[in-house]
This record gives sequence, C-alpha cells and structure tokens, in this order.
Amino acid sequence: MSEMRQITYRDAVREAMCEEMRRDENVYFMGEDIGAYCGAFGVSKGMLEEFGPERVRETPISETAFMGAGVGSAVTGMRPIVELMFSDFMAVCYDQIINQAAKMHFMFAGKVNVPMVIRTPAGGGTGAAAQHSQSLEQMYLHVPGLKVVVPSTPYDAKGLLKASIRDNNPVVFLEQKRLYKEKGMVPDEDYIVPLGKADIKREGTDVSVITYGRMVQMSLGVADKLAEEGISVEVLDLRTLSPLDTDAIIKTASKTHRVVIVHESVKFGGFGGEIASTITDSDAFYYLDAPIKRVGALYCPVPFNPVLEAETFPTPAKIEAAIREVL
Amino acid sequence: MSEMRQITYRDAVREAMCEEMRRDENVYFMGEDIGAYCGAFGVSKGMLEEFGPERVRETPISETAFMGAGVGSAVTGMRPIVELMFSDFMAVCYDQIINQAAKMHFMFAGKVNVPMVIRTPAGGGTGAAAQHSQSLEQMYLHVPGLKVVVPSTPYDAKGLLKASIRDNNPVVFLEQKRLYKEKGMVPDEDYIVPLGKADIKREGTDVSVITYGRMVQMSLGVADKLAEEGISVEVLDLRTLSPLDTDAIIKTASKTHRVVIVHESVKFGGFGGEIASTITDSDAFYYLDAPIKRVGALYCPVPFNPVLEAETFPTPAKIEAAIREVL
Amino acid sequence: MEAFVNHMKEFDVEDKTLLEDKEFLRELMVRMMTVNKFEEEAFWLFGQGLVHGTMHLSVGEEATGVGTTAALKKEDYLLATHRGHGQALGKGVDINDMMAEILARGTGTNHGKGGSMHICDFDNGILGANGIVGGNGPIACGAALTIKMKHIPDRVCAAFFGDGAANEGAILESMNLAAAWDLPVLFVLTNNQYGMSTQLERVVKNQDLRQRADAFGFKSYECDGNNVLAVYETVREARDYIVAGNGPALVVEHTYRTSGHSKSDGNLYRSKEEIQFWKDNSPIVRFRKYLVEQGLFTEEEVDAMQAEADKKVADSIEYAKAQPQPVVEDLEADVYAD
Amino acid sequence: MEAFVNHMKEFDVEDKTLLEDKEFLRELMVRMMTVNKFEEEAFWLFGQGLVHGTMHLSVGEEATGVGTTAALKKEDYLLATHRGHGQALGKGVDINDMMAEILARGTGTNHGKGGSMHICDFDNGILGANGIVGGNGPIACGAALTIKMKHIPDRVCAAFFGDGAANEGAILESMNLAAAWDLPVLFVLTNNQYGMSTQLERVVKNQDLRQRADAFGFKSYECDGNNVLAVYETVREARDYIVAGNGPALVVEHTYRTSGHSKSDGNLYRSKEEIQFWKDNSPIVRFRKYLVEQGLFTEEEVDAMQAEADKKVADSIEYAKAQPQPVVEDLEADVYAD
Ligand SMILES: Cc1ncc(C[n+]2csc(CCOP(=O)(O)OP(=O)(O)O)c2C)c(N)n1
Ligand SMILES: Cc1ncc(C[n+]2csc(CCOP(=O)(O)OP(=O)(O)O)c2C)c(N)n1
Ligand SMILES: [Mg+2]
Ligand SMILES: [Mg+2]
Repeated sequence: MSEMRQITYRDAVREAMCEEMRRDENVYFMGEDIGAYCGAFGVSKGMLEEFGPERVRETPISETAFMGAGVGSAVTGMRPIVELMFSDFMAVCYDQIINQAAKMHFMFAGKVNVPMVIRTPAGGGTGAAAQHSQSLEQMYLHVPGLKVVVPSTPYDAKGLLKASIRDNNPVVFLEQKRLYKEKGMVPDEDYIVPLGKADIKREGTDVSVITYGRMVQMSLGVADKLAEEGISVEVLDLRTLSPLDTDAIIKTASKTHRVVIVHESVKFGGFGGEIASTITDSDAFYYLDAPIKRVGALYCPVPFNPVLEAETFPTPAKIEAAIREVL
Repeated sequence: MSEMRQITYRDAVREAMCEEMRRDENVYFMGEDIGAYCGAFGVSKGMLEEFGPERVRETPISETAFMGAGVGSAVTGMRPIVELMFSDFMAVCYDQIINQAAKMHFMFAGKVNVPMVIRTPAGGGTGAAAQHSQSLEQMYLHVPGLKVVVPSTPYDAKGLLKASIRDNNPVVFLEQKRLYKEKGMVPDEDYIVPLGKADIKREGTDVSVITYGRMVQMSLGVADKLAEEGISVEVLDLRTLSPLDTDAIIKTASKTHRVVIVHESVKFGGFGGEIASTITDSDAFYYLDAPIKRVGALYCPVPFNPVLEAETFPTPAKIEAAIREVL
Repeated sequence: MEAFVNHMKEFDVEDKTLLEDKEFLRELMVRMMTVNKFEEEAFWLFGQGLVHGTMHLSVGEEATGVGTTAALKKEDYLLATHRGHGQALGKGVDINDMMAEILARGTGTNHGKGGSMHICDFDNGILGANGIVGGNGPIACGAALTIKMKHIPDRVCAAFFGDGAANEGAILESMNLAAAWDLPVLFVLTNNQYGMSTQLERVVKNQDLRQRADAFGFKSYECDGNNVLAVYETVREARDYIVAGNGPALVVEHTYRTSGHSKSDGNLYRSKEEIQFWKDNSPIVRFRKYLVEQGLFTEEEVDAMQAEADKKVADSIEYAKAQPQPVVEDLEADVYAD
Repeated sequence: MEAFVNHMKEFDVEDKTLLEDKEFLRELMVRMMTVNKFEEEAFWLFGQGLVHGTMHLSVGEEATGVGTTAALKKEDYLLATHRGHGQALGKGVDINDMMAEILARGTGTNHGKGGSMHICDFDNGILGANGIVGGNGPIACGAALTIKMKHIPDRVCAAFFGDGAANEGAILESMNLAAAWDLPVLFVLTNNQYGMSTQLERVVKNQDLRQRADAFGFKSYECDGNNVLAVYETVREARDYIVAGNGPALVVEHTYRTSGHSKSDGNLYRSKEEIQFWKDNSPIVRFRKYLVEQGLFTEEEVDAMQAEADKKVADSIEYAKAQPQPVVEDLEADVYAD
C-alpha cells in the first residue's frame, strides 16, 4: 500500500496541476490573478514561483480572449489549464466553450484535438449572491464534445484533474467552492481517477441517493443519521457528469428500487431530469417501487441574505424528507 | 366567430410585432440587418418602411452591447423586441441574458421589471452545420427569471408573441426556422395565447407524445399514420417551456399511462428529462404502464452533410419506434 | 507607478467660483468622509461576521464616486460597479437603506437579496451595481437609448468601470455602440491602476486608455482622480458636452485603491510604500489640506465635517441593526414580475 | 461610398523587383481566377440544389484572400471567416478536397461534417473557418501563443475578419490581448464596406478602423485591397514586422463584395450602379489591365491563365462529384478524441 497524506481539496487541485506541469512542459496554466494573488480562492499558491510567468500566465479581464487563446493553443500543441475565476463568468465566454472548443474535433473530422481543461469554482453557500453562486453544469453537459467533472473529495479532485489534464478533449472541471477547505486522504504516488466512472461512496440497500459535488458530503451526513434508524442509504457519487456512467445509475436503482437525486443546481431543467430519465428509460423502471424524487435548488436567483440563501439550496432536512417520501 | 386567414408562421411573427408596435409606442424592434435586408429569414419585411429606423433599429455586430441595450432600455420604460439572427449566437451575449436580464427583478427586490422579448430562429434541418443549427432552449430554461416560448403553428406564434411582448419579464421566443414557411389559420382580430398553457394538439387514448416546436408537426404526422392501425396517440404541445404547464403533463400521462417525449435538442441533458421527471416525481408515476421514452438529437454537433444531419435529429421513424416500444 | 504619480497634479480648481460656494465644498467633503467611514465600518462589521459574502472597498478613491456624482443630476441614470459604495452614496441612495442591505436586512435597498455588489435605487436613477465586470456597459447604452428615444432633455446615463473592465468585450462593444448611435452615455473610467492584483501595464500595451474613445470616435477627458474638485469640474464639462447632443464621452479618473481588492486580498502584489504614498495623498487628505490652506475652512471646521460623517454612518449602523431579517416566504414567487 | 473609392489608388507596385518574377505574377492571377471561378461554380451548384445550407462568396474580394496568403508561409497559421474560400485556397488547401467538402462528400476536408463555413486544413496551417463572426480572433491569439511559448521562429498566425466583425467584443478583446502579450498575430481586416447589409458608416462613428490598433498600442497598415500586389506588399511588410518580435499588426484591406452576402441576399441595401462600379474595378479586371499595359503578359497569355483556373475548378467538380457520401456510421463515436 502506498503512503497517504491528509490534504485539503484546494491543495489536491494544486498538486494535480503542479505534478502535470512538471511531467509535461506543454501543460500551462492561465487565468486572472493566478500569480501573486494565487487566484480568488488561493488555489495556485506558489505556482508562479515554481513555474514562472510564462507558464502561470496572468490575463487581462477578457474571458473571451483568453478562453479562446486556450482553445487556439490547444489545437496547436499546448495543453492549457484555464481558470475562470467564478463559474458564473462562463456567460461572458460561452461561445468559445460551446461553439468553438466543443465542436472542433467533430466539425473538423477528427483532424484536431482540443486538450484543454477549464477549471472553475462553482456553487453557492458563500453569501456571494446571484451572480457569483450558480451551479451551471447543465450548460456544459448538454453540449456534445465537452466532458464535465465535479469532484467531491480531495482524492477525487486530484485524480480527476490529472485525468482531465491528460484527456485529449475539452474538460470542464467544476470545483466546489465550499469544499476547498475540506480535508481528505490522498496517496503520495501518482494516480488518476478515470473520467466517466461513478463511485459508490456508501453502500446501502433501502434507497439510492444519486448525487455529485458538494451534495455528496451532505447526503453522506443524512445517510449516517438515517442509519441510526436502520435505514440503509446507498450514496452514488457520479463524479463525471459527461460522459455519464449510466450503468452505475441503473445498477443502484435496480438494487434499491428507490431513488432520490440531489444536486445543488436549480431543480427545474437540471441534471436530475437526465438521471431520473436514465432510469425510467431503461428496464430499471420496472424495479422502481416509488416515484423518483429530486432535490435541487429553488427556481430563483441566489439571494444574498444567508437565511434566504440557505433556504434556496438543498439541505440535510430536505434530503431526508425526500428519502422518507420514497420509503 | 371571427374571420380567419391563412398565413405563414413568418407572417404571423411579423404581424404580432407590427400590431404591438402600433398599439404601444414603447415597443421597438432591434437587431442585425432587420431593415432593408428584413433579417436573415425575411421576417421583418416592410417594418422599416412602416416604423422607421428609430423603432426598427439596426445594430452593429455587437450582440452583447445590443442585448444589454435591450435590458437597459427595458428597465427604463421601453419594451424592446431584440432579434438574435441565429439562436446559436446567444453564446456571445449569454451574460446579458442570464446574469443580467433574468436576475434583475429578483435581485433588485421587485423594484424593476425587464419587459423584453428575445426573438431568435432555432433548430436544424437547413444544412447550416454545427454553429447554426442548435436548439438551446435548455440553456434558458434552467435559469430562473426567464420565460421560454417555442411556438409550433402560425396561430400560436402570433398569439404567443403578442403575449410575450405584453409580459413584464424577459421572454426568450424560439422561432423554428423550419416552420417559417408553414401555413395556418389565424384570426383577423386581436388575440393572445397565454404563456404557461400547454395545448393538446390531438386527443388520444393509448399513448401521449409530449413535445414542442417543430417536433409537434412531426409527431402529428406519426399520430396520423398510427391512427390507421387503430393506435390512438395524444399529442401535447407544451408551447411555453418555462413556466411549464405541469398539470397538463401529469394529466395526459395519467390518462394514457404511456409517454414518449420528443424534442429536437440533444437528448442528453435535454428538457425531456425534466418532462419525464415531472411525471415520475408525481403520483402519475403510479399510472405508468411502461418506461418513458425520450427521442432527441444525437449527442454530437450537427453535421453539414444532409444525410448525416437527418440522422442526427428525431425522425418520424424514430418517433414511431419509440411509441411502439412503450405500447 | 511613476506614470500614475504624474497624473497627480497640484491640487487646484479651474473654476474659482466653485470656491465661493462653501456649502458645496463642505458637502463634497462630508460625502467623501461618509463614503470612507461607511466602508471602514462595513469592513469592521464584516470582520465581526455580521456581513456575509464579499465586499469591495473604494478607500482612497472617494473623490471618484463623490466628485463624479456631484456633477450628475438626480434624474441621471447610473450603473455602478462591484466597487460601488461611493457611486451609490454620491448619487443619493439613502445611507440607512444601504447599510441595511449590507447587513442583509429585509428593508435594505434590495430587501436583503442583493448585498454590496448589487445596490440599487431606482428613485435616484441607480439602475444597480453589477457583479459582472463590464456587464453594466451594455445596460447603460440601453438606458441612454431610452433617453434618446423618448427625447428626454438634460439627462445622461453614467456607467462606471475600472481599468481592468476596460478590457472586457462588453465595455468595448458598448463604447462603439454608444458612439455609433450618439447615445448620451458618460463612461466613467476609474483608473485605480489595478484590476484586482493586476497592474494596468501588464494587461495593456498602451496605457493611455483615452485613445480608445478616439478610436471609436468620441470625446474623452481625464483628471486627477484624487482631487475631488478636478473630478467634479471634468465630469461637469463632459456632461455638458453630452447633453448638448454630441453623443457619449469618456472621463478617465486616475486614482488609487488603498484598501485591498476584497476580503481575500493579502496585498502581495504591491509594496507597503506604494500604499502609504497614496494614503498620504488620499482625496480626503488632499482636500482637507487645500481647504485649510486656502483659508476656506479651519481645521476645526473640517473636524466637524468628519464628526458629521461619522455620525451618519454610526446612525446607519444602528438603524440597520434594528431592521428585521427578510421573512422567509415563497422565494419562487418573487422571480417573475406580474 | 466616396470614402472607399478614395482608398482605391492607381494600380502600381512599390517593390519593382516583384515585376521581374513573372511566374509569381502569373501564380497570383491564376489563384485569383481560381477563387473566383470556384465560387461562381459553387454557387451554380448551389442553385441546382447540389449544395446544402448556406454559402458566402467573396467575388470581388479575390485580392484579399490571395494577396494576403501569398505573403504567408505554409507553416503560418490561419483562422478563416465565413467568407473564407479565397483565404483557404490561397493558403494551400487542396481544391479537390475543398470542393468535395462543399458537396458534403466523405472525402472532403471535413469529411462532409463542416461545409463552406468550416473548411480546415491543418497540414497547411488552416485552423478552420468560423461561422461565428469574430469567434476566430481569440483562437488566433492562442495559436500565436503557442508560437511564442515554443519559440518557433519565423511564424505568425493570421486572423481574417471583416468590418462588421470589428465590432465584436471577441475581436476587440483579442486585439488587446495580442498587444499586451506581444503575440505574433496578423489581424487581417477585410473592409468590404458592409457587414451583411449594413454600411460601415452606420455602425461606427470613426470609420478609420486602424485607430483601434493605435488605441491598443500596436502597428497598423492599410492598402488598396483590390490591388493584389499592394495587398501582397503590405502583408509582407506587416509579417516581417511581426516576426521581428514586435507583437501583432493590423492590415486593413479596402475592397468590395460584388456578390450578395449569401444565398438569401436580395441586394436591397445598395444600388446596381455601385455594384457595377466595383465589378468594373475588380481585382482581376485591374490586375489584367496592369499586366497587359505594363507589357508583362499578352491578353492571350492572361486568357490562358483563366483557362487554367477554369480547368482546375472544373476538374475539382468532377472529382468531387465522384466522391462518396460519408458513411452513416456511429456519429456519436466521433464526438470525443481518444
Ligand atoms: C466578468 C468578470 N470577470 C472577472 C471578475 C472578477 N473580478 C471582480 S473585480 C475584478 C477586478 C476589476 O478591476 P477594475 O475593473 O480595474 O475595477 P477595480 O476592482 O479596480 O475597481 C475582477 C477580476 C468578475 N467579477 N466578472
Ligand atoms: C456572432 C455572429 N453574429 C452574427 C452573425 C451573422 N453574420 C454572418 S456574416 C455577417 C456579416 C459579417 O460582416 P463582416 O465581418 O464585415 O464580414 P463580411 O461578411 O463582410 O465578409 C453576419 C452579421 C454570425 N455569423 N455570428
Ligand atoms: Mg482597477
Ligand atoms: Mg464586411
């Protein structure tokens, strides 16, 4: 067995970047205030010192230009990691992501690859209000050509990011702001977590909670609590949303016959629909003993006030209630 | 009974704009090449002559600036209709739509309204390839604060557009390129089709096809064909995707017990998931006699070649097959 | 940094009649002191955990918010930035309501739904601050379009933005649109030399941002942004130019932010000396010196202004703290207008 | 329109040694004729229902695509526009493969998946044409960044864009980024006086688009875009300037599109006379006249060039028509790279 260390989610992200930049000189890192400032969330601490300003490349506040510069450098031999300071800012550079990066490999008949990672902190719970708190994975997921990753632990964050950097496609890597300070065990040695594979974070038999990102931890907490009552909750962490591990979804649904889906993004039009439909499209439908419940954010912009904000997002109580409903 | 005339979908859109501009001087129309050129699809023929260049306002190719100008004018007393030449171009002005227009009413505590319509031609089947053929309704739907409308007939197009222009919220009005030349009956007199109400375009008892936009016509064709075999298909046209008429969905599912969902947008992560989940979240779930099948576009950018392109989208054959699967 | 120090001219005013209006001078100083105190106190409350989220202070830049808005009319529209406390207070937002919003109360300007980055006050023409850098430029064009289409006389729409925002496509497109359509937009560029930690010289090759107005074909002005009278005079001139029907204008106001970018700022990208230099030359320090040296006010009188500002802010905190939390009702019912 | 006619100078060349290289002159002419014929034939096929979708012709603008690319090296990168046939053919794409793509064949440059708006040829540095106006600017910055980071000598990345695209945020941001980072980007502005139906003067207040380069701090050039030799000379100079390590450069090429914008164009926004004027002064007409008047080639020799171009295009059509449709396999399997 390899040695393990306890590090934060934030450190895990940084380690993945640094190790890959040491391994492959074509990997470089670009974004706003990622040098001396170390990024808005302090992720890139020390990277400017180690790699210098060419490879830790600070940009003007021109997301379209630098996102596209990522694309252009990727198709000519580099492997950029582009940091978008908040995931909400995707809206000012969406064209370069969905109409350019996502489509090039297909539209150009496979003659070119776009090996590029877009790293960006997503989610709410920080009091940052409507324009800095969104979970917009759906806006990437639905676009053929992008891969979408949402890690829930330091171990996954490091392994998935390394896999993303080595992947030859544009990968949108949605870090969870609220998890940056969370700690977890990570091996000393090089490892990757393959894209496209879900992970059962807790085995159970009575009901499946299918989730990802910050909601994994919250769901595990609820599972612990319900275990005391003898309710056995299985928690499936999707980890990669696209390509989606549909087998794992169908398997857990067929096993427990009861499903609750949890995501932090808005429930209406959210990814929960796809997950639920994956089940009801398939023969797992026949195993279901109850409606599939989805827990997601309310249909409203994220309000500033902390009490209102908390009301907006899934809570342990809401998850618990949904589980009880399907039992 | 009022007089009816047969007009095209394109004419219906124009009539709605002209009538509302005559009725209310605060309504104006803005976009690229909407004057002498009459827009890329000829929708605005004659409008420059009638209303002049102030109210039929041609813009630079600066979608962010003019979409935002629509927002700014809406919050100060105007009622803009903004045309985006192709719906794919939303990606260059997405911020003004989702982070500005959609959020202002809520974020500013209801102290301001954003009465604005974004009209844009959506969909494929025209050989225009990957960057000019998308159906991106999901990218609006999932954003609280926007209303999303997709008309399937000239009657609905005119009535829904008039309702949208009179609505005090930002409405994304997704016209169906492939329907512009389709004809249908429209009353002479003023009428609106209220937002948020689905419409049963064909009554049936064996299976419900839930759909919208161009796929309504295609589904009706399939229903006609299956009727010859004695299979009775109900076709529910959602018309407004947000706010969604969930009652109508649950009602038809509870009635026929079998559901097929059809949309032109990519199946994965698409609105079909929400529709299916609306059913499986509810007690209608208990009425279902078969899995819910979704028919949507393949997970790939839209290819140029017409044979490949046709393969990408739902076809009558695919819809028919899905219906047969659930019977 | 030298380039910036060069923008700092000797403190003076061209239009000497301004010096006759002592009430006006006093008001300018009290407003700057109020903005300054408001932010220091808000930051203090933040440190105490009483304020949520993030907050961007404009300490050191008080002359830009106050001087600019002093030259605007109440009916003028204004689109503020993430660093907009001074812009909003200058334009006339009620300080109590604004402090209540900072404390996320149900009676705040946004009923607790917006916070520091989204302060609005439609009665005073404040169409909202924006958390998206540059996102306000296009909206400003639209408000100016309303002025134009409705033929409203003597009104402009001011859009504040920073040296960093100047490189956003949204701002650049807006400059061109406003010029092409002769819209009454007043582009107010607060050049505080940094976008977050990024020195202007690292993100532009040509630091003379006025040339962008030249390129798009409209008039520009610049001023020592740490001289509140110079800011006032320059903006007044620019506003006159706009309302005369000449289309948009740009005013570049050179200043410096002595506070950190936001709560997460460790100031690792600049020296203590640099910050100290600008603290010593802050708009309030310089204006005080001028007022006293010119014999317009005594030190004691200026101290009284400070006391007045302090009291306003203290009162606003007391007011805000007494305000109720927003009621948790049906949030989804607030999404759409009727 | 007058302003534009003024950009049209007497047809001449500064570097007279160019006139000694008759093979080069011949090649330029054959290429322009090939582009012209290619588009006319493609449009004909379109009218016959053999081509799908839409198509943007550059008839009248042949000197910009051909003259510009003649001054580039094979290894230089190029990002083309929706009106990119001349850009691609000039840069070296195989005419047969390109015609096959227009006819949506399985052996076309994009295996039938791209069509006219997305022609690519990575072996010749063509990183793809773009259907999003201005969308190629940022990508060009990235390709130039690769050149810079890998210290590749004597290479530039050319980004074509139009007078309409010049107002897209993507282009404006890219200009600033390229300048700030000293990237070897050659911005090629094909000023054909219209964005679709929209005259330049209606969408900018300052029609001198070179001043945008000034504003962002980099060098610009302009030329009579209907004089293929002037285009060649100007781009050569700009390219030399860039590879010497000076950062980006802008070349404004003034020209005119005599064909419609696309299939849907009724030409309602301009007069027959205007179009005729520019047909009479097309790059091919003017170059022919010059070559003959200077005694460099006889009329017959020029006719032979036309015949050569015609044959190339005819052959490409024959080739393309014989190519197979793409096999309808698993489209979803082509989405991701391994
Ligand atoms: C589109 C967008 N990009 C990035 C940010 C993050 N951000 C917030 S303030 C800021 C710096 C802005 O600099 P400047 O425009 O000079 O204004 P200043 O903060 O100096 O007042 C940045 C990068 C943002 N809020 N929005
Ligand atoms: C982002 C975007 N907006 C609008 C269009 C529609 N459109 C295609 S070409 C064109 C005109 C472009 O004008 P210009 O840049 O001058 O190039 P030209 O067509 O004259 O060659 C427009 C508006 C588009 N394809 N992409
Ligand atoms: Mg700044
Ligand atoms: Mg043009």
